[in-house]
Amino acid sequence: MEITLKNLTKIFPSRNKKSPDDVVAVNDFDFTIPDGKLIGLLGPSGCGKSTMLYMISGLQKPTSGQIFFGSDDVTQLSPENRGVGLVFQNYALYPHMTVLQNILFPLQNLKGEDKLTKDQMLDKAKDAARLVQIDELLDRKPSELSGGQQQRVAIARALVKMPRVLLLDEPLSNLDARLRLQTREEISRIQKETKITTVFVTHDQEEAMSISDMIVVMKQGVVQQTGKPQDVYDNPTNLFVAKFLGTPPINVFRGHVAGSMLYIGSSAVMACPGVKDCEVYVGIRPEGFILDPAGPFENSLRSVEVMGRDVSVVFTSPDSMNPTARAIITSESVIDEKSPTVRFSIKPRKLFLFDFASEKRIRFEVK
Amino acid sequence: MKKTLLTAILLAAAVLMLFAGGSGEKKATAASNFEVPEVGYDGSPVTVRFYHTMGTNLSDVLNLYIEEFSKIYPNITIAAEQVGSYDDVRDQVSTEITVGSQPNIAYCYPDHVALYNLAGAVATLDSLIDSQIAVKRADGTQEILGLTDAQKADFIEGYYNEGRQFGDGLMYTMPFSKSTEVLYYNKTFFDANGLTVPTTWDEMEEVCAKIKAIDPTSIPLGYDSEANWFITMTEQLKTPYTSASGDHFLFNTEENKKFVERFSSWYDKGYLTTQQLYGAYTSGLFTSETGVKSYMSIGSSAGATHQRPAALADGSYPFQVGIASIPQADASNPKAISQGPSVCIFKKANAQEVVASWLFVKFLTTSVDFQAEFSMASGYVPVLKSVGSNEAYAAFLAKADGAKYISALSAKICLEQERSYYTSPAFNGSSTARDQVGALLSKCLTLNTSSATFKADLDKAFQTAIEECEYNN
Amino acid sequence: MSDNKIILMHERNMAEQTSHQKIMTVIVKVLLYAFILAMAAIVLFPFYWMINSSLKTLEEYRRSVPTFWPHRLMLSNYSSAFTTANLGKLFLNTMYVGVVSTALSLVITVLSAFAFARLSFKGKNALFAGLLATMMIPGELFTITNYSTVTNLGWINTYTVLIVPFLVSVFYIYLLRQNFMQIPDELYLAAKVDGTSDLKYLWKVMIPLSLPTLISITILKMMGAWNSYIWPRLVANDEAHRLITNGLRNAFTETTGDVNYPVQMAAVALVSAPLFLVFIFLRKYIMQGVSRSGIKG
Amino acid sequence: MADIVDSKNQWKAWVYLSPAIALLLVFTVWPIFNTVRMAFLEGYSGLMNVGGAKFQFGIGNFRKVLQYQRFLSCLKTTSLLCIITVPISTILALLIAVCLNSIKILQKPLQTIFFLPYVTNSIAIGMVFAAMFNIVGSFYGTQNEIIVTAGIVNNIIEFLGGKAVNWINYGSTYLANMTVMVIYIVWNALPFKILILLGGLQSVNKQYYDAARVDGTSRRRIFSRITVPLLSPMIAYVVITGFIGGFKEYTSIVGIFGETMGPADDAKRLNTMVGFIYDSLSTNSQGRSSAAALILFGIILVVTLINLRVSKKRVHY
Repeated sequence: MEITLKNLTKIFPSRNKKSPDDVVAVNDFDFTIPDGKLIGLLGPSGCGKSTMLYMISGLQKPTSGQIFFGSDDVTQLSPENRGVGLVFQNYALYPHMTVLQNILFPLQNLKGEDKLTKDQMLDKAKDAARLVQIDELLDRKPSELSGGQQQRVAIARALVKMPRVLLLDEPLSNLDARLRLQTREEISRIQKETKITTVFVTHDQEEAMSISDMIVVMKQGVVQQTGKPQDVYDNPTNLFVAKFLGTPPINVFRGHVAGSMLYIGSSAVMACPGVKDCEVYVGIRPEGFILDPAGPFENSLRSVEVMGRDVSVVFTSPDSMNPTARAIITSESVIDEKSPTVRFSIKPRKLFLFDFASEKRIRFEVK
Repeated sequence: MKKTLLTAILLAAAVLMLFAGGSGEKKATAASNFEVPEVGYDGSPVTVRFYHTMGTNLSDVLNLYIEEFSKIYPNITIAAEQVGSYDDVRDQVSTEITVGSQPNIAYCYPDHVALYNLAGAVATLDSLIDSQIAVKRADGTQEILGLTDAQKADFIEGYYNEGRQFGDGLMYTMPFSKSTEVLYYNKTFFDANGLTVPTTWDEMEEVCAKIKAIDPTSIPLGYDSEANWFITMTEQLKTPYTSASGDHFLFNTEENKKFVERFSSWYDKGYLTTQQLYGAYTSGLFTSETGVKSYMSIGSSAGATHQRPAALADGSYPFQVGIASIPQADASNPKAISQGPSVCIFKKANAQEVVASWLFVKFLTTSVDFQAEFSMASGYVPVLKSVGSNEAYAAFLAKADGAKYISALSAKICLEQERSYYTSPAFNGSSTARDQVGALLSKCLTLNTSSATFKADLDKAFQTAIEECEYNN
Repeated sequence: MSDNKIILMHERNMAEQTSHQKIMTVIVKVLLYAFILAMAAIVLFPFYWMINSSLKTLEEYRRSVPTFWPHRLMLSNYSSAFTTANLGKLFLNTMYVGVVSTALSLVITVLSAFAFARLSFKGKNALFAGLLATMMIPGELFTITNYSTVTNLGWINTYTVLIVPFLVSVFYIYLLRQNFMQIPDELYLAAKVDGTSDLKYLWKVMIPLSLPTLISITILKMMGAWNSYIWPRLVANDEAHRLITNGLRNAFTETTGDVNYPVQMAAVALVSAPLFLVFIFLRKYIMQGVSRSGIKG
Repeated sequence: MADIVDSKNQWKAWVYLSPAIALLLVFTVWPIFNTVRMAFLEGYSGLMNVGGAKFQFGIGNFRKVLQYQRFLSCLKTTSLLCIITVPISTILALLIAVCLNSIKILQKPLQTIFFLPYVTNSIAIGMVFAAMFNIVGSFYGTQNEIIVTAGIVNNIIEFLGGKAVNWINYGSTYLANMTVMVIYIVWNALPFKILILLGGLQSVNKQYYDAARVDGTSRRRIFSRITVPLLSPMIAYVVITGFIGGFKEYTSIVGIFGETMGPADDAKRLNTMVGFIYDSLSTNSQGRSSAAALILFGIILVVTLINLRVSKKRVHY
């Protein structure tokens, strides 16, 4: 099921009587979710991504704009008629029902021609349980399950009625690190098996990038960029996206372009043909640094952190927007920890220029 | 919390069980009659507490005489206290007896005394009455502690003998002020319509029928006390009610059912109502100017002023009230209830308190002036014969009319029927019997006499009343 | 899950669904409001009727066709109610008993709750369980003996008898103790380190922090005084000490003749008014206090 | 955790507790002890005790009380009132609470209105109910029925085409009396129950409802499968307290019928257990009064235990 969102806007009326400004949760959102894909909605908390999800599910109605499921306009349709499955952040499993009863619950709601016999229901419920690998736990109550198990039950409950769209709200946020890794793979597997169009919301960029077919980065209700995870990472359209994606985060410096040459401080870091002279933000991914005693970019060395596979070089620069900057280099590189300075050369594809005022990407040709 | 709750319940239950085993019995202290100390009153300072139900105007009269008494015996302090109604006095005294803090003197009805006697708390007065010990007064004169023969003879005999009705022949109470039931009728209405005042119940039925014909929306008769009515009927008809000893409750008889049935049929015809059924004293109906009215009302002789309609602006009254003796079953054997409080004296560890109390009781009950003044203020009937010859009282009686001096009229009627008075036996449980027959009568009045189940309902009501009495005995 | 089972939910006629569901929503809303407003009207009706009746003349009140607004406002009913039932004295008595017993009760409750929440002593848990157990026993059980106890003490018809026997409420101790226990231990330990005395700590820290609970207790206790009936009737039913509820009931049952209902209703309104005023201003605390008992579990 | 501070001054705690303990000993512990004692002394009466009578240890009081018609009628009235009013008021309160919870406009003012009956004096408002149901100054007699004025309830009934009912005056039926009592008690019991249930509803995680909506659950099913089970602890609580309160019913009846506890022609008809206990007290039968009080306690205990047991099965988590 392809989902099309057209000029979707959601405005919450202000609750505070003293400041009558309404809150714009989602602003003029235009996007098409291709059929059968797993889409990650990504953004810092409060950016309107959950509102998006609720609008797709029908729990919230958009202030303006339209939602299409395939060619059907479902904007005014209530959730039960949309055929969506929704997994809540804290799963919302009914505490008084067993796992099986929880999974059966949506099926028991079906009416008229959709109505199933008891056996059919049981079969479907067991199928769903098997799919998420909890068929051993059917008689337990949610309070007797671990977080990961509860998560699976919630997914099974959402899947059991074969929704046209599966929506997941921060599905991994309540899990510990190890379970998170495991579960996200699980979600990916289930999605691939069922081929249900799936939208999930997260503020964890790593999570989104690792399993999504496509990610949507949002900020304050406005879409910043959409695309395949790697594309977005490699090619951010603005400083926000660049900063939001990637761990450790991108290093940002203040710089200027003079005569098609990029300067950070007094170091002429790189040539950037075609860019007019101006003040810029320079974003360099940690992996974009090459330890080079003859490199153009000189900084004060703060410390070296050995992390096994990689080595993290922490340095300071008067032009850095953060107190320290970080470069990740392979552990084979030799670095003199006692040296007061460290010099780098930069991988051109890992360096992005942003307009100082608009923070928009300034593209230039890389040789 | 649920667990705590459960624990708490179990604990509570356990505690109760534990205590259940630990009950004990109190040592008995035998009741004995009061013996006068050899010195009589020794002049020591004592405080005598007196519980009564007098309102402000009567208290004023009382206080006057308390003052006078304290001139004679300055060391005896009389602390009079108004304690609600008669029932309130009974409840408070009986509670106080259980902890030994009862007053010295209290207003009482015979059944109260029977109740107090369970604890043996009431002092017998015989030895005091007979005592010849001389007591010194503050002015140096002396008086005999007991009653002189003249004093004894001055009491209206029926009233005086009420003090001896407790089965053992001993004197427990002194009569204080008395009243009875009388028939109030709307004299203006009766005269205008040529009605005669009924003297028997048969005549009453006729009069009711006539009134009902004249004013169909009226309820000709209101009877204030259902209990009095029942008991008086048993006296008039000489049918059983209760006995002071043995099998107490005897009122479940066919004769009694017969008169109840008769009144019930009157009720069906709309002839009458009672206090309980009306929801207030029936004087309200009798004095009513608008709406439903009654033209006769049987109530306490002491409540005459309540039976008088509100005065008009010019001080006159909308109608004249007539007062007569209540109707009788047998005109040759007239019976009217004797009611109104007596006083009893409680036993105390300090015998001087009892003697002092007696002196005060004697002072009040034998004082012609007090009796006269009290009667005039209250509308009660004096308990002394000689009050009739008291000048002020005679003048009061002479003024008797159906309007301004209605109290005098009421008193006059009472004095005239002096021989009719009866009292019913008093024992512990006699008040229950009283309450029960009252409730019984009002319940039976509302039964529909033409209904098929009437007889059975009547039997059941009588049976229930008997059971109630026996439970509480 | 095999592929053939992956059938998407039944395709529906979306337009029809939309209008149908709109109508349903409206119908449900209407029914909902109809029900709740009807119930609210029923709940409010006695109050309305009380006020309405209290302003009528007796004659108007007795009309067989009732009037839903008095033709002539009889405000004088209120003044006659005030004098008939001697409400002034009753109000004063009740206020006096309410204020004194609330104040004393608060002191006792605070001290006890503090001991149970913050101090350690032998048998604390057993004692507390014992206290809770007494909550299960109906008060009528106590009355029988307490009646003779207070008589024994010579307290009949005094203010003491209305105040002292019910000063301790196990429930309030329980409530406050729970509240005290929520205050972090660190605060107490810090105070101990600073050499603050228990009482000072209680006064400066715990009481301010549990103020809402204390206010709730105060109001409930005052309401208790206002509504008490059985015990005062039993032990202090004389003119001088009679409390409002008894006075009200007595004033209109002992009269001779017809009950003047409008005046009676005026008296009832006057008696109810203070509670309403308190409720309007302190609604939050009252509802909190009452519902607190529901969160016990 | 409260025991962190190792208090060497145990006496301090006892000082703080002393007023409470002293008062509880005198006015709570001793009465319990004494009540049990009196209940098991046959025919115990305070006055007779002072008079030196001896009382046998035994269960005579209980036997006498339990064989007594009036007591059985009190028991019947009390139980009936409980059994009828508790379910009605609980269900009504549940419906109102659910409705209140699902509306936005007027929610706060309506909540306040529904709480109003709680802050009333039950005697005072009982008098209002009496006036509403009254037939003022009616004088019955089979051939002579005069109704001066009917109360508003009868006016409404007549307006709707019904026949006026004698609700509380003499001549009224037990059924009519009970109807008035049930209406009044339910009216009186609603606010507390609504408050508790609404509080429970508001603390239920909204996501359960969102989840149910996404699944297309009908309102009725949401109510029966989600709301009621999630509210079950609160429901159990209001039912238990409702029963305990119901068995102690007394002042509401005084409010409407006065201390005659029934219509004039059948006083005490509506007497309750508590009323019985006080009546026995005023006839100085403390033994029977105590026995009745213990029976009442026993009933409340049993009913509460049954309730707890049932709710253990039915109350979820």
